[in-house]
Amino acid sequence: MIQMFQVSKVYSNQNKALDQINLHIDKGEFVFLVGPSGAGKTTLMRLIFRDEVPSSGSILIDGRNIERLSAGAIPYLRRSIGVVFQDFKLLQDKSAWENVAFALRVVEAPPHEIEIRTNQALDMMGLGHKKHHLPSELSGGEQQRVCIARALVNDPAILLTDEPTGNLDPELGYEIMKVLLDINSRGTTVLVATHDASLVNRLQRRVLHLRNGKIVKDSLRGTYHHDEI
Amino acid sequence: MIQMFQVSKVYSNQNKALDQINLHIDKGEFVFLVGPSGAGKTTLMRLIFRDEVPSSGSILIDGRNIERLSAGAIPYLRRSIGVVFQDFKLLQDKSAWENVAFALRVVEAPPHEIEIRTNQALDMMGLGHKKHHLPSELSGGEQQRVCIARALVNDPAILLTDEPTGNLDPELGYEIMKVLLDINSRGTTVLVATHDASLVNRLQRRVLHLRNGKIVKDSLRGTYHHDEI
Amino acid sequence: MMKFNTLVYHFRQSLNGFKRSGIMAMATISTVAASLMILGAFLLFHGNLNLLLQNLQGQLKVNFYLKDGASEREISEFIQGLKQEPVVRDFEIISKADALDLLRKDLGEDSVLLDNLSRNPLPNTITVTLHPTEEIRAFREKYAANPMIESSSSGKDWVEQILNLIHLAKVSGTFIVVFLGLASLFIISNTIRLTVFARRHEIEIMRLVGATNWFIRSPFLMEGVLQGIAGALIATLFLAFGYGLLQDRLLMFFPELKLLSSQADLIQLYLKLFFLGIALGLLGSLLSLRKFLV
Amino acid sequence: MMKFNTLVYHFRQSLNGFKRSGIMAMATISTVAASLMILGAFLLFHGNLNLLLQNLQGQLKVNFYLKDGASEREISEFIQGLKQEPVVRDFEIISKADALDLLRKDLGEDSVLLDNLSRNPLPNTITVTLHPTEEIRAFREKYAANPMIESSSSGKDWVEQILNLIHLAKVSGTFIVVFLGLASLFIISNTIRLTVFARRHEIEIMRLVGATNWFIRSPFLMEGVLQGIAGALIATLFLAFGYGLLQDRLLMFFPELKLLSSQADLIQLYLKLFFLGIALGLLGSLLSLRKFLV
Ligand SMILES: Nc1ncnc2c1ncn2[C@@H]1O[C@H](COP(=O)(O)OP(=O)(O)OP(=O)(O)O)[C@@H](O)[C@H]1O
Ligand SMILES: Nc1ncnc2c1ncn2[C@@H]1O[C@H](COP(=O)(O)OP(=O)(O)OP(=O)(O)O)[C@@H](O)[C@H]1O
Ligand SMILES: [Mg+2]
Ligand SMILES: [Mg+2]
Repeated sequence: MIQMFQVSKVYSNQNKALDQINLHIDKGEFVFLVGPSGAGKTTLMRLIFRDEVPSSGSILIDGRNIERLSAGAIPYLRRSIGVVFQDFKLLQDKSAWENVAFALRVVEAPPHEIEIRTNQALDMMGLGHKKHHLPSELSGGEQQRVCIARALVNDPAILLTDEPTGNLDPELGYEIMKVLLDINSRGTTVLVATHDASLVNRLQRRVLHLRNGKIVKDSLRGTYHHDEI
Repeated sequence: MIQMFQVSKVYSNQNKALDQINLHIDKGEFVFLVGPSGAGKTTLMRLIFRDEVPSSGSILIDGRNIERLSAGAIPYLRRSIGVVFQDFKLLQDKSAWENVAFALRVVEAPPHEIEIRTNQALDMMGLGHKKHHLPSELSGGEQQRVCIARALVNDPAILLTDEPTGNLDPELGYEIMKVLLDINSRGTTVLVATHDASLVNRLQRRVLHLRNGKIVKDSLRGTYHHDEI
Repeated sequence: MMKFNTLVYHFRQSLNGFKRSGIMAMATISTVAASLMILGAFLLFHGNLNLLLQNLQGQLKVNFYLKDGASEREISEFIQGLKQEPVVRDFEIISKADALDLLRKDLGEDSVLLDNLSRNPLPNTITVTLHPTEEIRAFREKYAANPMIESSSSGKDWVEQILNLIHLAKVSGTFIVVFLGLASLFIISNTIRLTVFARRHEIEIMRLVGATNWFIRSPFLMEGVLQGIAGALIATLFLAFGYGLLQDRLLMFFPELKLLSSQADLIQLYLKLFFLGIALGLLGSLLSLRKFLV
Repeated sequence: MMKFNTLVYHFRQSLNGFKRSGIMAMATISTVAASLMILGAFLLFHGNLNLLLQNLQGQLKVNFYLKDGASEREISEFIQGLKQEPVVRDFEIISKADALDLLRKDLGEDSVLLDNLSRNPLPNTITVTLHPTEEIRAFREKYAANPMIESSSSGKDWVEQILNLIHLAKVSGTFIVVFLGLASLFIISNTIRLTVFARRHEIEIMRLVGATNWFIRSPFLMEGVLQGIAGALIATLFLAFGYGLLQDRLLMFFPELKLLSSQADLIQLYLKLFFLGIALGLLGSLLSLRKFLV
């Protein structure tokens, strides 16, 4: 599903965010991405949905080399990938409902389907009663959940979630993680970048450990402790 | 230092975010603010630095009733309060260094002092080598630390930190918390809204537990478990 | 192709945009309106100048005074020549007697001096009315060379002078209209560029969520068109009202003035302005979106 | 008061602002420039009209033809009356003989008809030059009522007509200049409002960090002034260049045309435009900041 060969990413100011990454993630896998602040987790995700292109190396999604993608094809790649952004990236002048529905509008889904699936996704995130709020009228955790709802509403083949529980209390965080596991069990490949050690340790899934842009550990039923490595 | 009497906050759309809060925080205290997403933690902080005014009840900072503050006096109240915003609120077109220095510019500190203290604060957050980066060129955790540096650089009497470690790995989160404790030990009143149970449990400080806008528990050497109350 | 539902969505979004970011919409609309008003005011001014020119056109004449001995054949040959000239609009043959009557009328109160004439000193005259032209002098000299012509005079000099003046106004007027049109397009596209800039984060988010460029463009284009329409409407209303007022005032002072006032002409001008507004909105949006979408 | 260091900081910030958000700065500057150019072009046009008016002024005349039996006393009384009239600029007494010579010249090629006169039919004449006025008719009628006056004529009608025309252009010109000035202010303040709107989050953050309103305003005001200066400079350069070109072209076609070309006058106009640009930038910033700071 996702393959990376010798991928490096050097930002314009000579920051080496990723360094010779080799990675293979199968369809239907559930992968935690952990590592200290600035390790390159977000960068890795941005490469996958082609928000950035690698400085060297190549990335294959579903067997297709995505650096070679024409400008017109990029939106279609992105539609098959749901993303929960670390900084949410909600449209500030649209309601929670409209923000979630937006991912369906983009693929020009029929109106009744938009209606049904948007409500479903928001209910799943426990936000059914706040659907008409603007992002600025929601708490941090509520905004984060809107962002998660938007990422899943489209039933994407790949789900990239960057710190999806950073603003959620532990209980809610666990609930959300169960939703992600559920979606994963229906065949979606899920990547979760997180700092929440207790969640990682509790779920016992594959853990990719990044440090200074390198994969320093890749364990199938992994854990995350802050004194590791 | 901070006193609240029967404070309620109802947002325009009839959301009761805070409900009859009575609260007394002494000068030099270190207080954790915990509770589920949407409990009212951020709202409580916004009332303290007068980003919002209470719908009823009154708030005293240093004995002064802050609802009665004239528009011209508000900036001066805010300068005595350092705030780490849940959504960072960094100036996007200024470098990390300029963002931190900005809190000193506002109080018109002399240039050499701005120089020294800004560098100090950034070094303390482990960002000395990234000071010329724009926020968009920083990882989530790095941005969060810039925001913390900006809140402390001014040596405020009160420090409000809203989810200051949400984007930091556990190790770094603990480091930052130690910085906050250090600042607290020099007399600054510190409020920390957080979801990080392990940090709260590890530090054994006063914990205010909010739920549905009410204080449901206020323990002096408290802990935070997701199944509590 | 975009589905109909999507278009409806975009349309409702752009209407919502008006409500939500009222300041921005107001700013764009009123800038469009102001620009179009400037342009429209000048078009009216220009139109009135043209009218004036047309009215004065009929007065650009050259008189050829014939020798008393000119034969019928000579005269008809001369006239044949005139008919071939493209600048000639019309001509008239005036007999000695008619010419004296005309002169008497022409002199007005000075005509007392004609009362004591012992004989009619005036020649037979051919009066030629010309299309507006700068070659009046050359034309006159060419035909005055005919041996049967005693002398010639080129109408009243002042007509020529007024024509020159108005021609000057027309030349610089066209220059200014083109200039204003470009300036308006420029201002409008800048204004829309600023609104796009203000929403750059929104555009960025749309791109990240997988929206195609046309999907992102549509609401801006629709907003541009709607703002163009609104701006053009406001401009047209203000102009129509202001021009009406100015017209009344001017006619009060100069009752003989002929102003552009035919409903059809004005409506045509306002319609032009209206479609120009829409075009400007659309073009401005398109131009300013390029920057953010590649 | 703000400290000097803070002012330096703000100044450097606004310069940086130009570099960082180049599109926005460009948009504002070019909008200011375009608006000022429109205004300036019209001011030039207006100035030239005024010049034309002044040149034609000297030609507004009324002739009074005296009865042949008028006495010296009657004449000097009449002149006394004229001297009291504020509209009278100058007058001249022309004898019968002089009048005939003048008429001969006036008629130009038609003067052949004067050759057969048996006696001089023309009266002694008093020619009065007037300041530009609309009451020419009333003035003429008042003095023509004097019993010693045989008849009167009011100069050449075309002068009166040209004056009317130019007066009309002046009236509507003033109207348009005021209108353009307001439209420019409006467009500029809208443009700046949009740039402020685009930076509303920034302003919000400054407020939350404890910046006073004046601290927040300063960089915007400085930017406004800098943009005003830049816009005014561009407008002035383009105008000066464009006007020079136009002038050459026009003088080629109409060599006798008197155009506004004194260096002093032009420099004064350009300076006006320049300070107007600065004032517009400042005022526009101030106006548009109100919305976001309370
Ligand atoms: N646009 C950019 N330009 C320059 N450097 C960048 C840019 N984006 C990220 N970086 C740098 O690249 C490194 C990796 O960043 P990245 O955002 O991938 O980290 P991360 O693992 O997501 O961290 P966090 O847990 O704090 O979010 C960091 O050192 C960061 O400063
Ligand atoms: N501007 C607003 N308008 C309307 N409702 C609001 C507004 N801001 C917050 N709320 C609502 O008030 C409640 C409390 O919000 P608050 O941001 O204080 O929660 P919180 O405890 O900080 O939550 P989190 O941990 O998710 O950040 C929430 O239900 C939220 O939806
Ligand atoms: Mg990250
Ligand atoms: Mg919060």
